[in-house]
Amino acid sequence: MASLARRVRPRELLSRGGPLGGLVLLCAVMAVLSPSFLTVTNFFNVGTQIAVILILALGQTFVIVSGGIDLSVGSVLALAGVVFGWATAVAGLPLAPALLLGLGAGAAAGLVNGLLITLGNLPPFIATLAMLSAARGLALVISGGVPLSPIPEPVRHLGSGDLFGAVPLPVVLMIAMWLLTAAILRYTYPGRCMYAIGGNEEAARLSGIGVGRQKLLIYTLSGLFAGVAGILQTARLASAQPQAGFTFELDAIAAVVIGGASLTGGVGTASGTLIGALILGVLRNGLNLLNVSAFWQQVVIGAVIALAVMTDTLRRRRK
Amino acid sequence: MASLARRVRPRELLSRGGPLGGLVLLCAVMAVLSPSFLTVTNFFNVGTQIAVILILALGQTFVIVSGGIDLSVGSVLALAGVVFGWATAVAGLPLAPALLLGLGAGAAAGLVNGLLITLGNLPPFIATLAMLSAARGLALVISGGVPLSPIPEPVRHLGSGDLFGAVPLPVVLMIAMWLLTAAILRYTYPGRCMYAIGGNEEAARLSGIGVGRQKLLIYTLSGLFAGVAGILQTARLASAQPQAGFTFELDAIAAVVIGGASLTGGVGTASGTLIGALILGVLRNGLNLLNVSAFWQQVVIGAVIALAVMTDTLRRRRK
Amino acid sequence: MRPLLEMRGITKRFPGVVALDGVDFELLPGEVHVLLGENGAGKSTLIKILSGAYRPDGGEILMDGRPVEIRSAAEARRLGISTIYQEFNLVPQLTVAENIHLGRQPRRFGVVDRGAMERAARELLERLGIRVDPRARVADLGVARRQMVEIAKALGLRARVLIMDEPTAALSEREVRQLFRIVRRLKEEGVGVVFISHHLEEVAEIGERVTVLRDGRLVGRVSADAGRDELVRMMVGRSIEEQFPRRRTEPGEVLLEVRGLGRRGVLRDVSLRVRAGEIVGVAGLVGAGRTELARAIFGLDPADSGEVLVEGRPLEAPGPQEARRRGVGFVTEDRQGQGIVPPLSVAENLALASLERYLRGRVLVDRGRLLRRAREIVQSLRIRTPSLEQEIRYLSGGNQQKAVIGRWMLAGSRVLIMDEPTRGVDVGAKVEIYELMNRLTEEGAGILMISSEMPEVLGMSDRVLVMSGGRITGELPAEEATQERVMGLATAGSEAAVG
Amino acid sequence: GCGRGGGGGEEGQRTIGLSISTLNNPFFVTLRDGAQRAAKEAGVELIVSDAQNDAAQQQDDIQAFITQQVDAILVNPVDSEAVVPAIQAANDAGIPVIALDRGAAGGEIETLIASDNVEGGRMAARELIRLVGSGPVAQLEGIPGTSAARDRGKGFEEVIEGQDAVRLVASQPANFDRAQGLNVTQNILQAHPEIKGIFAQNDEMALGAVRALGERAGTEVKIVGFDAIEDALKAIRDGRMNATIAQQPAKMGSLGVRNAIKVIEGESVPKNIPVEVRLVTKENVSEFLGQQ
Ligand SMILES: Nc1ncnc2c1ncn2[C@@H]1O[C@H](COP(=O)(O)OP(=O)(O)OP(=O)(O)O)[C@@H](O)[C@H]1O
Ligand SMILES: Nc1ncnc2c1ncn2[C@@H]1O[C@H](COP(=O)(O)OP(=O)(O)OP(=O)(O)O)[C@@H](O)[C@H]1O
Ligand SMILES: [Mg+2]
Ligand SMILES: [Mg+2]
Repeated sequence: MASLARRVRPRELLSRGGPLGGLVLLCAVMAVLSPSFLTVTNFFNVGTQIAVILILALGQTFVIVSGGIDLSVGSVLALAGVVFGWATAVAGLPLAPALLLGLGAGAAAGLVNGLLITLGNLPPFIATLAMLSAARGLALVISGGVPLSPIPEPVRHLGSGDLFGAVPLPVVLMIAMWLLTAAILRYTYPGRCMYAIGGNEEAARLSGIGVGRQKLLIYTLSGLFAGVAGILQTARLASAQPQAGFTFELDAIAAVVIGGASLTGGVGTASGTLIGALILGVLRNGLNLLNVSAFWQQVVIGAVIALAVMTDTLRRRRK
Repeated sequence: MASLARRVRPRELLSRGGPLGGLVLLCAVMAVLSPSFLTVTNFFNVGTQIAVILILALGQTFVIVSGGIDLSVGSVLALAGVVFGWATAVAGLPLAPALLLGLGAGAAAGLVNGLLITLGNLPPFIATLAMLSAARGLALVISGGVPLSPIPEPVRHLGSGDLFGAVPLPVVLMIAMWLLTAAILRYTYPGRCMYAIGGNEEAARLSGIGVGRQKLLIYTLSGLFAGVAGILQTARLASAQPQAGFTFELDAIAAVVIGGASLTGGVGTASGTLIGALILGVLRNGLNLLNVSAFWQQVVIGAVIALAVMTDTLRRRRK
Repeated sequence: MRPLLEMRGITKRFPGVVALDGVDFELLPGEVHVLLGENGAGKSTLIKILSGAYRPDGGEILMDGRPVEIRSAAEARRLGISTIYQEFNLVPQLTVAENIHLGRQPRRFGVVDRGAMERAARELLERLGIRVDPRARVADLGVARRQMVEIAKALGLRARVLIMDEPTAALSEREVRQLFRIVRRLKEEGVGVVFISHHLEEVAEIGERVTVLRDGRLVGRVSADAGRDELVRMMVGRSIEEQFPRRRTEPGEVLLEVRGLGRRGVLRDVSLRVRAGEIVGVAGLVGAGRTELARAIFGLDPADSGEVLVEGRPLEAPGPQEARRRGVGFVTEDRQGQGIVPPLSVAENLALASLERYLRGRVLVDRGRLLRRAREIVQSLRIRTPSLEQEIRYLSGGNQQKAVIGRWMLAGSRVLIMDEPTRGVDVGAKVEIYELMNRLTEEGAGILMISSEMPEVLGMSDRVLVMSGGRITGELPAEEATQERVMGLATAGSEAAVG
Repeated sequence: GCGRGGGGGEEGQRTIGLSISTLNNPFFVTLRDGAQRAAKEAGVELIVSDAQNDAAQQQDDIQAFITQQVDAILVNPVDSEAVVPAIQAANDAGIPVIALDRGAAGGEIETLIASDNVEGGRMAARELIRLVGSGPVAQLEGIPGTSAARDRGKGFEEVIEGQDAVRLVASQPANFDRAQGLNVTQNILQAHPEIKGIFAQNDEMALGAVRALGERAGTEVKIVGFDAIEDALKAIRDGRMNATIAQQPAKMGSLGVRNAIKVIEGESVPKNIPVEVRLVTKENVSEFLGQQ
């Protein structure tokens, strides 16, 4: 197994795992243009900034690999954050149960997505679009439309503290979630089922895979990851906001797809998603460092996304 | 051919053309809950309100039927509106060339999408995501971030005038675009190619269909429709706004998918998209009529979208 | 006579494989030129170069003695080359008529004339003797009918060169006869036909000359009446003594029992038993309901009546999961749609039904053990693949089929339902699959084999069930099963059911 | 980098970072313009970044200012509480922070330059009551959960509930968007054709309401907006809108830059610098028109 893993990994990173070439090129350009770019603090800045999106995108990776889509992640992030914030700031629960409630709310929203898709027979797009709206509404209802605080110190520390005085905790959490995602996708039964279902659902079903049950698990996982992202966002902002994560679903899906996954399913890796999120993060960070005007930033972001992915496609084709 | 049309239409509307059942149910509930709902003026209100989204969604239908996705429609709407607004209000061009410029900007943005997808080999999601950002940026740059006015009277009339003193012009335009879309999809060679490409792109290619050329056409059409929507939006608001159409892509895609189209391609009709847009429009109109609180509105919208589509799926399964 | 078409020194490489290595080929007008070769020899690749689906890395193509470049399928069409592909190239969401006219729909003032299109399709289908409604959606058709639509689509073009990549693989006897009649008529009209088949008996019947490929190289060109043994030797490099090497074993306990299975409109009161060590063949014409029977047994479609017992115990929650757990495997006839998972590797595809058997702890897949077993299967089935990690979509059709069978071996199934198990499999591999079936039955497995290939049914079955119109119309022990008796039972009452 | 390349040559040039919540709204564009004008006059470099209404994005923007070692940071928070960690980071780096338009719930702020949205809401309510006399009115709400929507709504509802002549019969969200303001107004009118007045929590929605009402706008149905953007002022001048609340964003921006320079140079500034909220009506609209 070890030998196989060794054989697979670099290839995966280089050819299937997403547009590494685009990322490298982007970093090189940024490094030349801005002296502040290639510094350790800036490196961790970018890491901290993409942490929330990456965690959402990792959950989204499960869904996209299995041939689905989850539009609700941004709203579920808000719901989980607000439920946690309500539990700790309003209901005054201790930290552990409050955290469990927040994460549980995320997972529950994901489970409902899964039930709508399997039992309700809804296309994933519709089911999660409905949840996009409903979860946001619930977050507003629960919070009364106002940000909830105070957030307990340990959680605030997760947002602003660091490990060994150097590595910001959001980056630590993000790397942990990334490794977890990679392990789930590569080594576990549900992970392998995701690829099979995304690659050919009918063949997966005929091979005796419990497609319905796996889908429930997949969407629940995505909801749970959104819950983790919600707690982290709350930690970073030191308040639980009903408006948090607005339009994040697009960023999350974009990170996965930029990372080489296909919306038709069966293809995608955790590393690819990491690279996709990094491309988006480095781009925004760099544009800020370069003080590009707000209007032009959007034009540049568009152009660079297209170029970054194209670099990779062209490189792969040439091979 | 006439007999065929007669044979196909009701079946398409009822079984493939989307969740008519859900729409009927929704209207029935609204009619019971609000006395203002079932009136002629309200009927036209809903029509006027969905006009912009429906036109975007019709263009999107071409794309989704052919197995793609166009995330840029909201931004392209803004770009077209702003280019038109700039041409007429800033550059002082006469109406016709200004209109041409606006529509041309929409079509050009669509064409660029198509080129990125065919020549650049980008997945449609990435290409149009890049355009989502770039077109919005350009709209902001061109307008300087402020709404442009005055808009010439004939165009303003398009936004607020009516035909025979009864039918609002946006509704007339919307119906014209709907018929045009239905005709393109059903009766023209490019229309049939959309289904073939979406159903099995390889088969389409091997059958001698110029898949690349058709895709250019498809995305250009979507851009052009977004341009029409942009002009209409400008007409309704009597000013060209760079932030117009923000997140409209989700509504447009939702209308198409609620209408029974599949994101994997090959399935979808103009009537389905109309029904999808109507479900969204009636829902929002009804919630306003009932004065549902802002927070709960989102919960209800989510629940109703899920229910409306489920009604249809269940009905179809029972058959 | 000047060749209609010549290919010289054609070379084509794919990542990790040289699919064609300097291959020459020629086709005369009015000739049926058979392409033979094992699975993965490069036959489909060669014809895909002709039809504009692939560009060659080297070599040249001449038509009527003039060099041509075939850059796209549209260009091939313009040159008068029409192709029936091995893997269907139909749009499932569109109607039969529209698929037949795909890319060349009749237009009036830019508007597609559906009426004309349907009339033309109906005429064509009638002329070809194909009973399919031109307004039916292709998605609703079974494999055999899709094959016929694919044939109609290619014949609708009035081509000068007609390429047929395993057109008979999915057809039963009657449709094959019909197809050959059509081919002979085309020959008389001067059309050149490239014909690919793994059915060697068809070679002499329809072909003039035979070109044999092995591992992407040209082995030789002989007359079609060279004889089976000679052709086999050229293809596989050795001779194959016995075509149907069935080794009987004494039937043991009843593994699979079907009692009075019924499903409205497709199955009526079907009962059968499969014992350990037994191969039960199911014969019938296209549309007889054999596939429906297999699906119902496996629990894919709910049955209205009857029950299925495995080793004496009924299946409690009918469905693939339960069936698999109880040791029932199902090799479907639709390899592309229901068999392989295209973007996954050969290893993953093999492992698909046995992931649960190779768990460490409750969720971790023991990939090491799984891969060792997968490698064994690849070797024992002689699946040609550059590596276990190759995406299965790049394997030749026959090798994909072997992988799907291997999947159930890896899962340790005791009862195998095989729907057209050797469809698209080369002679060598076919015998290997038969040997495999022997081995499985010797190890105590029972096999229900659905096949439209009469020699296979007669040669490999211990008992033959014949279906017609959703019923079992007769059962013949191997000794009494002859082509005539089977056909007699197969046509009994079938008209009424298929209609 | 190129942003600071120009300033790099001139030793000692001040750099101020301005983090704006969104530039998708003319109000903040005006605020930025005011700040830029003041910066130009004072000869300091101003770096502007747009958080696009995203609290997390704003943290990132401020982080980038800190990385670039600006001399002071002006922040227009997307959210008062969400901005706290970023302000703390700036405090740690020794960079003074001034808040514009919206306060911060924590961290060290040199001064808050803002107008009172709650007071603005009250002012709007009093004017609408005066205009309507008696009868039913409706409210167009901003994006649910945003502080502007909260505060303006709070002030408005407080005054309306304190009297009987004018009743609030419908209050619906239109997300600060003109097109939605138009649609929602149409729908509200459907349910309550007798509406006499509308308070929109920003001018964009108010202008949407104007379009929905057509001829009746400003006459039969009184419309009060908020923010005093150019288009709204013109509408008031033309009688299609009746009033709006002016927040003087340009002044806010220029005050921000001037006070930042004071802080950099070690002068002390008051903890709160109120920018007065002003009622704009047809009578005084000419004062505001063209001023931005
Ligand atoms: N697109 C592709 N990418 C990579 N390898 C390919 C591709 N297509 C075919 N091959 C490989 O090229 C070789 C020739 O395949 P081809 O499909 O031509 O075989 P064939 O003779 O038609 O076999 P069969 O009888 O099974 O249909 C095989 O080794 C196959 O795995
Ligand atoms: N997906 C489907 N939808 C509707 N009818 C179908 C479908 N598949 C098969 N049928 C019909 O069911 C009947 C039995 O078909 P089935 O495919 O079981 O036949 P078969 O004996 O397996 O033939 P084949 O040789 O094509 O596999 C036929 O009349 C066929 O037209
Ligand atoms: Mg082949
Ligand atoms: Mg069959």
